Amino acid sequence: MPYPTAPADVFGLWVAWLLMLMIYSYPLYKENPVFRFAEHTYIGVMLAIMLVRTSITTTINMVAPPLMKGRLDYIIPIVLGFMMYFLLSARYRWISRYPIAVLVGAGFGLGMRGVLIPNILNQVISTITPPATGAGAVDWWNYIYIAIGTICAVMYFVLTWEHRGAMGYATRLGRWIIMIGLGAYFGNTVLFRMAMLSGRAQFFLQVLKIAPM
Amino acid sequence: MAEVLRREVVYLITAIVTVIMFIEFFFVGTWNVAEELRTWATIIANISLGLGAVRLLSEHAKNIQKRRAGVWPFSIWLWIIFLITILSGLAGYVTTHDAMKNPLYNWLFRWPYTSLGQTLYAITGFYIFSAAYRAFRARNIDAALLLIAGCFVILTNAPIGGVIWGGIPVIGRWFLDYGQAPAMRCFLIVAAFGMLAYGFRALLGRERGFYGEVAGE
Amino acid sequence: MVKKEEENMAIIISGRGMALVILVLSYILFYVFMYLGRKGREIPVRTLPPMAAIPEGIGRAAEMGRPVMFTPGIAGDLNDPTQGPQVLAAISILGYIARECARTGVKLDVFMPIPTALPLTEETLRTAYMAEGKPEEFSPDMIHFIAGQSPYLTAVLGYFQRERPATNFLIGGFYYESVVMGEGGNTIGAFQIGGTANTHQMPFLVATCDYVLLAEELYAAGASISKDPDILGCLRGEDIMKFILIALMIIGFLLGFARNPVLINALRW
Amino acid sequence: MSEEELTFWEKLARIDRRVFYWILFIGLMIPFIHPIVFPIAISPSTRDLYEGIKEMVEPGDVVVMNIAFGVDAWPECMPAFAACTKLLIKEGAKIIFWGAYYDVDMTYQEVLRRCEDYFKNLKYGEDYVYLGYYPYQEAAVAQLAASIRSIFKTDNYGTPLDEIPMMKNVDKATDIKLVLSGDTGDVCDYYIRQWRIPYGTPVAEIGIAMLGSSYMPYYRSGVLFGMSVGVRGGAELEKLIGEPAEATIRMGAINISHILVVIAVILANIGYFASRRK
Repeated sequence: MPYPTAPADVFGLWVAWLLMLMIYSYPLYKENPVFRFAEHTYIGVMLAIMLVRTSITTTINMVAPPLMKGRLDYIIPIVLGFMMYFLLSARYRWISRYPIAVLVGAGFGLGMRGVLIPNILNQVISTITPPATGAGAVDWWNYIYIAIGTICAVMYFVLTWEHRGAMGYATRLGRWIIMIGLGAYFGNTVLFRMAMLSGRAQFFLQVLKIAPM
Repeated sequence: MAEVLRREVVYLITAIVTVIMFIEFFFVGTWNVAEELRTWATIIANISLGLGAVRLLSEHAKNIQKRRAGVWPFSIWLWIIFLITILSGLAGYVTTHDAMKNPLYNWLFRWPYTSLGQTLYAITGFYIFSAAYRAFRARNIDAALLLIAGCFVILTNAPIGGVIWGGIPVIGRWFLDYGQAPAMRCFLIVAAFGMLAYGFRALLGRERGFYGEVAGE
Repeated sequence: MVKKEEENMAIIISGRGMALVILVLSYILFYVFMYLGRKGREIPVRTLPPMAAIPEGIGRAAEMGRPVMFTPGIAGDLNDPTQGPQVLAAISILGYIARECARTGVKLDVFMPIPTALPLTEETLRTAYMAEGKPEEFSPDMIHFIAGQSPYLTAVLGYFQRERPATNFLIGGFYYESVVMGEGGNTIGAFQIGGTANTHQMPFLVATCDYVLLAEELYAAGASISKDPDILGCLRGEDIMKFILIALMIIGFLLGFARNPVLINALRW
Repeated sequence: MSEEELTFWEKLARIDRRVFYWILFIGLMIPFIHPIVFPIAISPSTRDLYEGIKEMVEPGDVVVMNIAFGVDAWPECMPAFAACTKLLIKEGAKIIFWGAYYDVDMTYQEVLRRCEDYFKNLKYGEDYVYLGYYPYQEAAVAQLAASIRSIFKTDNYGTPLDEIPMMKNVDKATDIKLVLSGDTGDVCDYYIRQWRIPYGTPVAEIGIAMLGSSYMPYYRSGVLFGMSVGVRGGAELEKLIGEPAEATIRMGAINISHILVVIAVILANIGYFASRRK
């Protein structure tokens, strides 16, 4: 974004800058009234924006066109949606379970059917797919490492058998493999977080016109 | 009868919706009903946000009413800024069909909202730093492996790692491309089974913990 | 769907046959062991330390006279295929936590950023307090709703330092808030139990919490407390499925050296 | 153990975290005042992404750029997103932009601004189109695969899709050459499950770094044809297309912060072993 010139935008830029410092007063100092102000501002603004965007705009956009075409079945989800509000009534609270049943069913149905191929079958297939022809010793070592590592790590999650004997060794190896995975993952995330924070450090300088916008 | 309405019918609806999703996925044919149910679910979820809003706003109204120490003036402010934002957004939507066309709403969205979003998103940079400081200590073999893998990857992602020692990116890339693969694969597999079993119990109406019934009762 | 004309005779969409086999096989195994479990067959289960630590965490809060915080993360709504089930599993665990809190008289604060999960949370808490004979101690005000991920995170951070909870439960479908909440909780010296099936957040919960439920353990947590035969039976079924997969992987791994793709092709059916 | 009894080495394991926070925040500013540039190597996943696009995209092909990151993730996601947009335009692709974030409008405008030189020769509606926001849900992505028109009746500016030249014969996943998804969450999972698996549409991830780890299995098993990992991937892409921009500068901040993290970890371990010996 270029450095704004309109007064409202310049004002906005400084508000944004101040709000950032108010929030960072929490990690850099401690919880204080300035942070609390920013916190409550954020909660209020976000709630309003989400209501306008999700509950009102998106819902109307999704419901109005089919209703106009005479698809009266679209009244059902609206009714179901408002049934959720029976939670506020002590007597008819249980009615709010019906819309939830639809959500839970959709969640489980899509979830269970969705994990079969990418989470289970594809993982097995890629574990047992050997390196392409002409692969060197390193590729074969990686093939062996990933296969044995995956098998041992899965074994670590066996919950209803005691980890004794050969299985004990396998699960200990599995645990180490898991630790390597978590460590590498953690390390990789540092990149993302620091990129984000550097964005804020950059913004701090940009508003002061020390760095170009 | 009322009991049946409160329980069995609810479980039945859950099960029917689940099965419809399965049928659509596995069997040849056109299953418009599945698509429609997904749209319904989206609409229901969108509408239900208002319920949360009622809860949130009434909590802050109570704060104000009870003059809760240290918080109530901020609760007033929350109400004010909420009303300003939503009224300007609605004004924009009603007049032009686009909330963003209202200048006040647009300003609130563009400056306070996005800045706070970026700020909070980036705040993790601080916390991941101190989390690494605390967690990456070679207390035992497990922790040492976590530490070694983590540090090599950290130095690999920064170009300077390769400048310090040419071997760092080689080892770090191995951790990224292969070293972590078995663990991630294992998590995907076992989490999938966990969900299958959990979903199966829900399908049979035997997992009711989330419907407010204590497990094992 | 994307069926070609010549395949119109098929009933099952091509490429999904094996998925159906896995699903049906898992369900049969789950059912068989649930049935055996109900008939009284003993199924041993590894204790999950995080679950065993829940009473300790709540006892700590009771001693210190401070509240307990529970939050399920904000990864997705109930109809979200990957996050919804995690949120539900978290609410099941919340039921247990709430009973412990009710029994020991510890104040419980639930931060629930998912509007669709509000009714379930409320119901769960109400039932838990009722079961402990203290329905009057339940109030919907124990549940704090905040819309949006980052505002929710801000509110939890503010809450941490204002109320200084003794124990935090970060169990459910988390996104980036996990590391901030975990570290924020550490700053105030809280005892923390985490849990998620989101691979991308596991490292942070492991790094910041005292105990963590990883992946499947989140769904299985109920078993280690309640010894419910249904859950135990399912667990046994899951374990057998894991052994089947392990066997497949060993066979496929060995076939790989001979570059024999027969198993891979079968899995792609 | 009281404060006085601690030796210098033991104190290293108990530094107040705020000290680190201050050093970090100030340290991150340095590269923006004085750029620090180190040579950067191209990772295989970025190369596959780059070459995959060059190989697959023929002039006139329609591709989808999915904006599944908010304004908050610009520093991380925008460089790779902008670089891919430039590459696609160079290859002659027609681009559909849409997104699953509330603030997708602002992100889209920023993409246009960053690729200004590329867009000035293109015509809206013929070479690229912006459809706007769809709900962040798998159901919506599944519907988009079956029929784009079931979610988007019009583009973001109210023109019916049938009146937009490049959308004339485009409605299903099979009409789309490939999908590039810039994510902070798991929208790419939806594209894998709802586009890649059932329809075979090639999908690549160009989002935040941590997704690099979670999508690595998908990339390795060929489900994703390529992957750009966070701002580092952005810097690599900028090098590949020969236009160093924001990500290249930002890598300086990455260098500083990563070194700081490693130093902190070393201090922590020195302190830990010192206190254990006691």
